[in-house]
Amino acid sequence: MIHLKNVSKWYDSFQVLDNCSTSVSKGEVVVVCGPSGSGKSTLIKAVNGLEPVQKGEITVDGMVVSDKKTNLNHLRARIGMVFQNFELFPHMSVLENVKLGQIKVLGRADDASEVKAKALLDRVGLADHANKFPSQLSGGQQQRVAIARGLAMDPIAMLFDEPTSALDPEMINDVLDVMVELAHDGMTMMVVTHEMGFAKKVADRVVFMDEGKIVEDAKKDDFFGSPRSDRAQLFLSKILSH
Amino acid sequence: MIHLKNVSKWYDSFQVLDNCSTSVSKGEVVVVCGPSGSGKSTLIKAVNGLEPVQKGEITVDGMVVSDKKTNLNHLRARIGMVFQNFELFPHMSVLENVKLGQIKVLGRADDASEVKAKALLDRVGLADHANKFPSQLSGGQQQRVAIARGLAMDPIAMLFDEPTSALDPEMINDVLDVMVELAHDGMTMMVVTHEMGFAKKVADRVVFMDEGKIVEDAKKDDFFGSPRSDRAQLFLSKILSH
Amino acid sequence: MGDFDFAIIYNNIPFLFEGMKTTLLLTVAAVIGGIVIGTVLAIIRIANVPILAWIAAAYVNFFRSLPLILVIFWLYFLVPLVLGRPVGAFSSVLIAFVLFEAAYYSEIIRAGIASVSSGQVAAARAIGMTYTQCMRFIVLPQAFKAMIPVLLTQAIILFQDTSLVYVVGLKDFLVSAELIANRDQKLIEMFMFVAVVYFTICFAGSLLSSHLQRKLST
Amino acid sequence: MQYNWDWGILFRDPYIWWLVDGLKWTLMIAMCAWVLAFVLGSALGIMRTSINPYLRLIGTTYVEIFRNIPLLVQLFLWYFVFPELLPEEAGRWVKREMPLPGFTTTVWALGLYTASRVCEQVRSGIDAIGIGQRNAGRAIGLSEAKVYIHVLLPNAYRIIIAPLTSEFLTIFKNSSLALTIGVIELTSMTRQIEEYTFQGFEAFTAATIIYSLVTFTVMGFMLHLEKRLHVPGRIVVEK
Amino acid sequence: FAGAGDSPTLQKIAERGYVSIGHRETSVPFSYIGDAEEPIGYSIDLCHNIVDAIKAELGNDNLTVKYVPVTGQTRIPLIANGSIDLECGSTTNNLTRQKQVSYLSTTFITGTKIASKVGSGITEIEDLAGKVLGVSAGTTNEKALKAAIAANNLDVKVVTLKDHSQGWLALDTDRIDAYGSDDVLLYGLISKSADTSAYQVTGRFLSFDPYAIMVPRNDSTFERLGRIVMSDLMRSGEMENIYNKWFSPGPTKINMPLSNRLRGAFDTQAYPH
Ligand SMILES: Nc1ncnc2c1ncn2[C@@H]1O[C@H](COP(=O)(O)OP(=O)(O)OP(=O)(O)O)[C@@H](O)[C@H]1O
Ligand SMILES: Nc1ncnc2c1ncn2[C@@H]1O[C@H](COP(=O)(O)OP(=O)(O)OP(=O)(O)O)[C@@H](O)[C@H]1O
Ligand SMILES: [Mg+2]
Ligand SMILES: [Mg+2]
Repeated sequence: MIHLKNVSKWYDSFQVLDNCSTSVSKGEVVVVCGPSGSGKSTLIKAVNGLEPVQKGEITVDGMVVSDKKTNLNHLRARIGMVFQNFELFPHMSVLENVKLGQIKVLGRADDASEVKAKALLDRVGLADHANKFPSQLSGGQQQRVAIARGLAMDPIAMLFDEPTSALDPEMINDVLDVMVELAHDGMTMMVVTHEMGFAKKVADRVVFMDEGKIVEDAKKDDFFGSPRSDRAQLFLSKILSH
Repeated sequence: MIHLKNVSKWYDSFQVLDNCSTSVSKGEVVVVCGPSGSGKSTLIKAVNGLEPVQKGEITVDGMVVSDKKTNLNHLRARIGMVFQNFELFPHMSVLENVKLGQIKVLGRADDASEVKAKALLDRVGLADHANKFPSQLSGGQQQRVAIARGLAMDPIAMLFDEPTSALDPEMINDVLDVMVELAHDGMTMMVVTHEMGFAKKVADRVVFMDEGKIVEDAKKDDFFGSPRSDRAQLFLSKILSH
Repeated sequence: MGDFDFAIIYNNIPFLFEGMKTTLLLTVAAVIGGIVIGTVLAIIRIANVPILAWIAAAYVNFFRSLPLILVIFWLYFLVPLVLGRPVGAFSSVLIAFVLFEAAYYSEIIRAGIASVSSGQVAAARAIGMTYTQCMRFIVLPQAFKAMIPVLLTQAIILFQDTSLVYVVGLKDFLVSAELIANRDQKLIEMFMFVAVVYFTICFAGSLLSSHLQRKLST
Repeated sequence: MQYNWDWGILFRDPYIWWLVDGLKWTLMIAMCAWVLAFVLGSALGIMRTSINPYLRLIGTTYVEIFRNIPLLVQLFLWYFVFPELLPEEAGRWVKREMPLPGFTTTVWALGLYTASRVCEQVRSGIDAIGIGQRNAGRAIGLSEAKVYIHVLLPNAYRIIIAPLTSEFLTIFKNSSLALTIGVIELTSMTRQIEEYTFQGFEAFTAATIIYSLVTFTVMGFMLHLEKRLHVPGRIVVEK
Repeated sequence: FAGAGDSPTLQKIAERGYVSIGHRETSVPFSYIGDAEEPIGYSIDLCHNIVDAIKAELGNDNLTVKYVPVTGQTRIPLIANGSIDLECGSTTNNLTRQKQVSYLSTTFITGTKIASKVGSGITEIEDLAGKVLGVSAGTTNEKALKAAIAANNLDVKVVTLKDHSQGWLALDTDRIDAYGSDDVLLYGLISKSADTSAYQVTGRFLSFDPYAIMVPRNDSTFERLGRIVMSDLMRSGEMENIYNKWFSPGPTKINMPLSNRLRGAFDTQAYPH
């Protein structure tokens, strides 16, 4: 469903993505990890065109992201995205956050979108908080609203960029639980995260990046069994000890 | 060495510390944990008087912190403190950061303090970075400089306030390694952290806080073996799964 | 109005230069005076000296609520009365600018000090520094560095504001140019020239300010 | 001191009406210019933060030109120079036919000048919201225009209520420059009272109190508005 | 001090040893800076006569004169705080202002008239119907012209301008058809313009603006001293000589022979001893 072919990107003369190729099939869960600054966020944002790339080709469900003729808004409406800092719209209630895209982008009726929004909030365990404002929720709750907001567009795939790294340790699990459930329901997911427990539990494949390159791209068991590169080995040892 | 007796503190009408009592003996390592907002930082900052308290008594090495007659600057010079966001002085080089307190507070000579600073930077593995500015270092490196800065004052105890929670996962261990070493060298330490691996390795006691109260205060093995309160149980289960 | 005659500018350069000297002198003196008084006001407010802090706050809010022109008129009118002797327009206007700008500078300096995070203060106190040492070695150096571009921007605004001395006829750059314009009926040429000169100086200043901002933020 | 205080002068016909009339013109200039500055400044602020480099260039050029020439000089340019540069007929219209020439010119000059400052406030508000919100809006498929309408602007305006209020008060105070082209607004009326009666202290004091009162009223209104629009836990950009 | 009597102003002058005269810098030909960088003019000459009388009164021949430049904004504070003893400028005497200062005798009579370009066909305010009239903002002239327009039910567009130079510029650039102000000021403006024959001052007086020298209030002894000097000048005919020196024709290009109205004023103010 998602295909990246020889993708490269530069900020001025600094190369952030270096000839990256990988793909995510329908129903697959791919975890992307790697040290800070290795280009993970840039890679995942390239998938729905939030970061334009200078070389290579990205296709999603047959549409070429890098093609000027592709209607990016249309494409993005079909891919949900969850950010490290939640990025809920602070001036709208939780319910309105989940309704906005349905109404303004999909053109759904107000009541239909409200029904859908409430069902999704219920699914992420926040039915009681529909009328609060984002700032009145904890980080973990906000992130679950963000997931509901993504799901409200009936996406064909979901992208996650470090969805738990801005959370207090205690709240991480609430969010991961929702994500695990999503994976079990068969959602196509591409997830940047350091939560190796999550990866071990639901990932089909793990992509390891370093300095803009995809250094490993392996089945989960192969990756945790015997990662081939020294860099990945070192990374795992650091992240898993203590 | 550090004694807190029935300490309470309010911000306006909101109570942040509620009748807290605990103590840290010489050479002991005490880890403080608990959910977000439970009062951990306020408690540890009360120890060296950075947060004044309204009720109760805090003594450090026989000096009463809450006593108006106590020279707080004098006391603080003898207790090292490390912050979540490092708080190195950005307008000074790493070396100057470590020298500043020695010269201005202890009145040490320039060359003596330089020798000491270099030795400490070596000890935290950063001898090569003495002339860099904080912004040129990674988070993990900055935090190790902050530890060296604290040690430069020849403290009788060290306070840590979530020293690793602002760090990328890969860098956490570098900082924890330094702290473990310190503990083994017999430093008296009070550490707010969620790194249970660290607690298991070096803590003598664990203090668990919730809503301003000290809910548990137990030997490490007792705490991890069978925490008595439901709240601590829940907390541990959340933090240790995945 | 027929053909433009820019020779008028060339012929009057010495006269215009005198005007520009007055403008610059006024700007520099007012910037220095404004920063000095502004710093005092800011420190009184930050140290929260009882009563004095309230007076300083009232002073700042009062001057910030008035048009500069009105302040210029007030002092032009008031200074001779207070001093008991006549003073030149320059001195009256300079006092007006210093009093007025001090209110604005004090806010800039206050914001600069506030921009140093409380964590830095905590870190300094935690190694045993006194309040004064903490201000002297940690807060003020950082605050001042952060403030430089804003202080410069305010100086540019002040430089532009000095043109308001027009209302009391002090011969600054604008008034000098207007005198020539009226005398020789060369309004278009002179006002365009004035605009270009002000623009060039202020634009250069704002480029410098944003350059400093970029340099200091890294 | 041989000064004969007479506070009653301020409440006597016709002087009290002069003050009322002066305040009326001051407020009319301020409000009309504010509408112009707010609309144009917002449009420029959007241009300066847009992804289109040409729009950004237009916005930047406008701001640099209008904020680097003293307002008084701009006022003179509009009043004296602009009509002479127009074609004969149009110039004649501006000079003779146009209703309320001094007032209109002041509103125009003040509005265009302040638009450059409003633009900078709107820009800083949008910048303060950060790229994250913009990306979040795009990620659910909102077009650039809709991202501005539904996400960026409603947030930016809330963040910059205080600085925008300052800009309004700056317009209010700057309207006193109109006296240099013969508009009898509040400051000018004050001088006129002084000229007629020689009771300068009373007249200046009256103007000072009126300006302060209006300023503090507007600030009170702003605080109320800020509270009403307040969304808990939001950052505020200090001016 | 001998001779100072109960006059605080005279006492102060005797103490200081000089008379402080407030003067304008550009009120041609009443009070302005001459080529020798000294204040000169019609009002200044009159004040010198008063200074001589003060010398006689105090019996002190060594009194000197100190000149202090004043403006429209500073003349009141400087009188009020005693910095100047006499204001010798071009100040209109009206009853409202008399609450604040005292005036000596009327030395000049002017009033509102209109100036226009020669050949414009404008002679009286009635000719302005359908045309544009400029006036300096906030002056007595504005009030007088608007009243005249209203009284005659005329359709005149009135444009206010900041000061006389802006007003003259507006007339020059055809922004306005006529400019209204004190007639003496209009003559002064014409005398400074590039082509003096291109402009004319026309019409009847639309207001009455008598000029006089200002002295501090509540000092009737000093005020009386000044009035005696003025009366003596008017009675002796010296007043007319001084007037002619500055106006008929004066050192500036102005030419305003003594009007019957002003001559009448001099006559009626020549009170006997
Ligand atoms: N707008 C930008 N301009 C210049 N460099 C940038 C920009 N955005 C990102 N970079 C650089 O590109 C590199 C990759 O950034 P990216 O955010 O993709 O890393 P990451 O792997 O997501 O890191 P992290 O784990 O810290 O989020 C980094 O070195 C970063 O400094
Ligand atoms: N004869 C003259 N020719 C040209 N300009 C003059 C002449 N007399 C006065 N002026 C100028 O006209 C302006 C107004 O002068 P003046 O001080 O008399 O103002 P005013 O408001 O009419 O005074 P008052 O309030 O006493 O009537 C001043 O700038 C003055 O220099
Ligand atoms: Mg990232
Ligand atoms: Mg007059």
